[in-house]
Amino acid sequence: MEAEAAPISVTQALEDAKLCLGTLGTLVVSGEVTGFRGPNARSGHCYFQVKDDASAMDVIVWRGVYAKCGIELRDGMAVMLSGGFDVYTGSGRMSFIARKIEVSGEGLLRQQVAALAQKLQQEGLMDEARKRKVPRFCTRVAVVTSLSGSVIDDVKRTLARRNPLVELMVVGCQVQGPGAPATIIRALERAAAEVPDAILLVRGGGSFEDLMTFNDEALARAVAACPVPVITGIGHEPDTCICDMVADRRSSTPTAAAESVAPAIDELAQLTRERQKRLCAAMGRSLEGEAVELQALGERADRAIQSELLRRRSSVDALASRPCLRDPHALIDARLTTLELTEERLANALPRMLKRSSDSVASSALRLQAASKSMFAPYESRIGRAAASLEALSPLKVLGRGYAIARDSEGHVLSEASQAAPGDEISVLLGTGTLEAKITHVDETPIS
Amino acid sequence: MENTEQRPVEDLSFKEASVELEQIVRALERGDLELEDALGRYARGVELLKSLRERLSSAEQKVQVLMDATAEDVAVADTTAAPSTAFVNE
Amino acid sequence: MENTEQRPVEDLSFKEASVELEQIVRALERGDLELEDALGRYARGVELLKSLRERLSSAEQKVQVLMDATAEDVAVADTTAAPSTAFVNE
Amino acid sequence: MENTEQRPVEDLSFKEASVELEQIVRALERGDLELEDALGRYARGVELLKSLRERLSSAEQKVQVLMDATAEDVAVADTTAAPSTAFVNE
Amino acid sequence: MENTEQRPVEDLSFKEASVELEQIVRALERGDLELEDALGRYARGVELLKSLRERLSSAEQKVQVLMDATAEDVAVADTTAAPSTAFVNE
Amino acid sequence: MENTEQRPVEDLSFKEASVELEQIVRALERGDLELEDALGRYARGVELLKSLRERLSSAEQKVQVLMDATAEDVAVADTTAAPSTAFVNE
Amino acid sequence: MENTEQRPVEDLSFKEASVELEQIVRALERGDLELEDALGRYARGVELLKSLRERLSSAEQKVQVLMDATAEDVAVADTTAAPSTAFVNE
Repeated sequence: MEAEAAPISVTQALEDAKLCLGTLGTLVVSGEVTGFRGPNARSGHCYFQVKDDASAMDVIVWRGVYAKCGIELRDGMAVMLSGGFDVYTGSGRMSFIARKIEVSGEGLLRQQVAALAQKLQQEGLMDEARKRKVPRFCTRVAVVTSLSGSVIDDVKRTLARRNPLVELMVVGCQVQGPGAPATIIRALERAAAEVPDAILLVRGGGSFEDLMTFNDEALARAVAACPVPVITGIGHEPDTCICDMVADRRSSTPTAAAESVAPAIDELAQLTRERQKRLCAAMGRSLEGEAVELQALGERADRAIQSELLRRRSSVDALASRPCLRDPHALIDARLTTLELTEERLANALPRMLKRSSDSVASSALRLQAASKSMFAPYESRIGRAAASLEALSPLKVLGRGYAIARDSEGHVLSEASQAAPGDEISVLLGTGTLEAKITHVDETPIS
Repeated sequence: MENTEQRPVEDLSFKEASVELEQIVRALERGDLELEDALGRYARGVELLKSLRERLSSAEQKVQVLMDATAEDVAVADTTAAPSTAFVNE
Repeated sequence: MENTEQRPVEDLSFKEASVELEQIVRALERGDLELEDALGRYARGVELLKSLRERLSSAEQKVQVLMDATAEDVAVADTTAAPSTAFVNE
Repeated sequence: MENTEQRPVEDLSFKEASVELEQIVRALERGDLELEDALGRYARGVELLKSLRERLSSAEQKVQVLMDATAEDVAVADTTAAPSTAFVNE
Repeated sequence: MENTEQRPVEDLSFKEASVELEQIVRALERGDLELEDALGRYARGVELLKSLRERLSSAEQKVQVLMDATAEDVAVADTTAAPSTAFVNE
Repeated sequence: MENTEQRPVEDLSFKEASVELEQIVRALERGDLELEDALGRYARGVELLKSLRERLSSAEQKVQVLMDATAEDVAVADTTAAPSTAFVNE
Repeated sequence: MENTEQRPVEDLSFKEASVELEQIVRALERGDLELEDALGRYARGVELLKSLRERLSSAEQKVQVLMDATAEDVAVADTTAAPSTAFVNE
């Protein structure tokens, strides 16, 4: 009715369109993904298109939604998108904002598998930490697979060639069909009861639907719960099933699984040879070490005893060379020298003494002789003197001058006349001779 | 040398013998053994080696089919397992 | 010389003999022995040394044999290059 | 001269004889001995010296014999150790 | 002259005789002896001297005999110990 | 003159005789003796002198004899100890 | 005059006689003697003098004899002690 509406701004126009698109409510659109380039590297949102035979439209899946859907989008994938249109006012571009993404057809199956996988992963069944280590050399291996078909023969042939030392136990089961997971679960239990080193769960390749048995949740849980390490070899690359994910090791094919349980026998032979070499070498070294030590000990012993002998010999030689042993004459010579000196002294001592004595005697003799000559002199002089004096003093000397001495008959000197009487005989001593006379007269008159 | 736990070589599996040999080799390689111990271990090593080499040279695959309770498989197993009956009977 | 405790050399283990030899050498090296004692010990030492050498020599022969065997094995393995049938056919 | 304690030279150990000889030499060197004592000691010293030298010579010969024997042993051991296939057949 | 204590010269040791001789010589050298005493001592001295000389002479002979014996020993040792002269001549 | 103490000359020692002679000589030299005393002493002196001379002469002869004997001894010693004259002649 | 004490001259010693003579001389020199006394003393003096002279003469003869004897001794000693005149003559 309003032929000429007033002009509105672009913004307004787009706001109006946005409102209108909002009234459409939630749409479920089925189509094929195209132009998918994965989530935006920066934002994590996905930008692509869905198309059918005639049309295409832009689709945006926000990061959160994409993460939740559990589907890996790729080109050609048939999907059902629930959501609504929106306009980006900046460019006026209309996009379908998907709030839910579902796979349709096989894609749906895959989505269910993916959901299961996600569930089990969240339960931790796929954690690497939970997985048991498969021995590098499994000597007893149980194979769980169909007894019909070539797979079991492939496994046997592979191990017979690679390592016949590996002992095989085969447990049959169905590998496809609705009842297959249950038989596999039983087979696993049977195999585990034998306590082998590992269980090979193998099957040949097939369609996605054929392999759906191995996406069974119960089986997956049985694999994860199996007390023996389980190695899967299901289908061919790049098929991956849930069992592969929860198994302790996943091989791409049954043959690869068989090969992975044990080293090749020539590898073992090589290893054994190497050990033999190492054994010899180690023992040889050990012996060599001992031999070196022994050699050293022997040499030390030889050196020690020789130096011992040398030491003793030189000490004995040193003793032997001491002058008193080497020249014992010295023992005597010293004494002899002393003795000879003494002898000389002895020989000299007595003659000296004799000479002294002899000298002294000789001197005494001389003196005695001298004395004999001089000894009389004092006597002679004394006598001489006395003789001279006596001579000079002789009372007879006066007689020479005429004096005389008269004595009576008795010899008495007469000094007075009265001493004599006439008739008496007297003797008169003269200077020379004597007169014998008789008194004739006595005159007593003094002379004067 | 822990003689007490030495088991006869023929009672050992290839792997056990192999492992024991490796241990012996390592012990010898450490070089801290008494000569007599070393000699004893060496002798054991030689014995193990001999056994291992014999086993290596005469190895034959052993296969055993374990019967499952599910009878339908058995019949199938018997027929399909034909090429490898040799081992089954061992 | 403690003759009383001297045991026959052949009754000694390699280690015992080694230890005794070492003691003898040290005693000789200390040089405070009587000559007669030193001589006696030296003689004992020579005896021990001889015994030890013989034992070593015998052990070396054993090792040598195995080493020779190893060398032969390797040679054979090298020529028959084929996977690992060499052992199987032996 | 302490005759009372003189033991026969052959009853003395090498060390005892050495010590006694050393004492004799010192006594002789002091030179304060009686001639008779000095002579006696000298005679004893000569006897001791002779005995010591004989013992040393004998000891040296013994050691030489032992050393020669040891050298021969080693030589013999070297030659006999050549071929050692015996073990291979074990 | 102390005649009372004069012991027979042959009962004196060499040293005792030497000491007595020295005393005699000194007494004589002092020259204060009675002639008779001096003569007696001199005679004693001569006797002592003679005895001492004889002893020395005899000692000399003994020593010579011992030395000759020793020299022979050494000579003998040298020839018999030919192989190991290395240390014999040291 | 102290006749009372005059001992026979032959009872006097050489020294006593010498001493007495000396006293006599001195007394005579002093010249204060009684003639009779002087005569007596002189006679005694002559007697003493004579005795002293005889004794000396006799002593000299004895000494000579001893010295000759010693010289002979040495000569004898020289000839018997011929090999070792070296020090005998020293 | 103390005649009472006059002893026979021959009983007097040479000295006593000398002394008496001396006294006589002095008494005579005094000149106060009675002639008779003087004569007596003089006579005694003469007697004494004679005796003294005789004694002296006799003594001199005796000494001469002794001296001659001594000289003879010396001569005799000289000839018998010929070999050892060296010190005798000194």
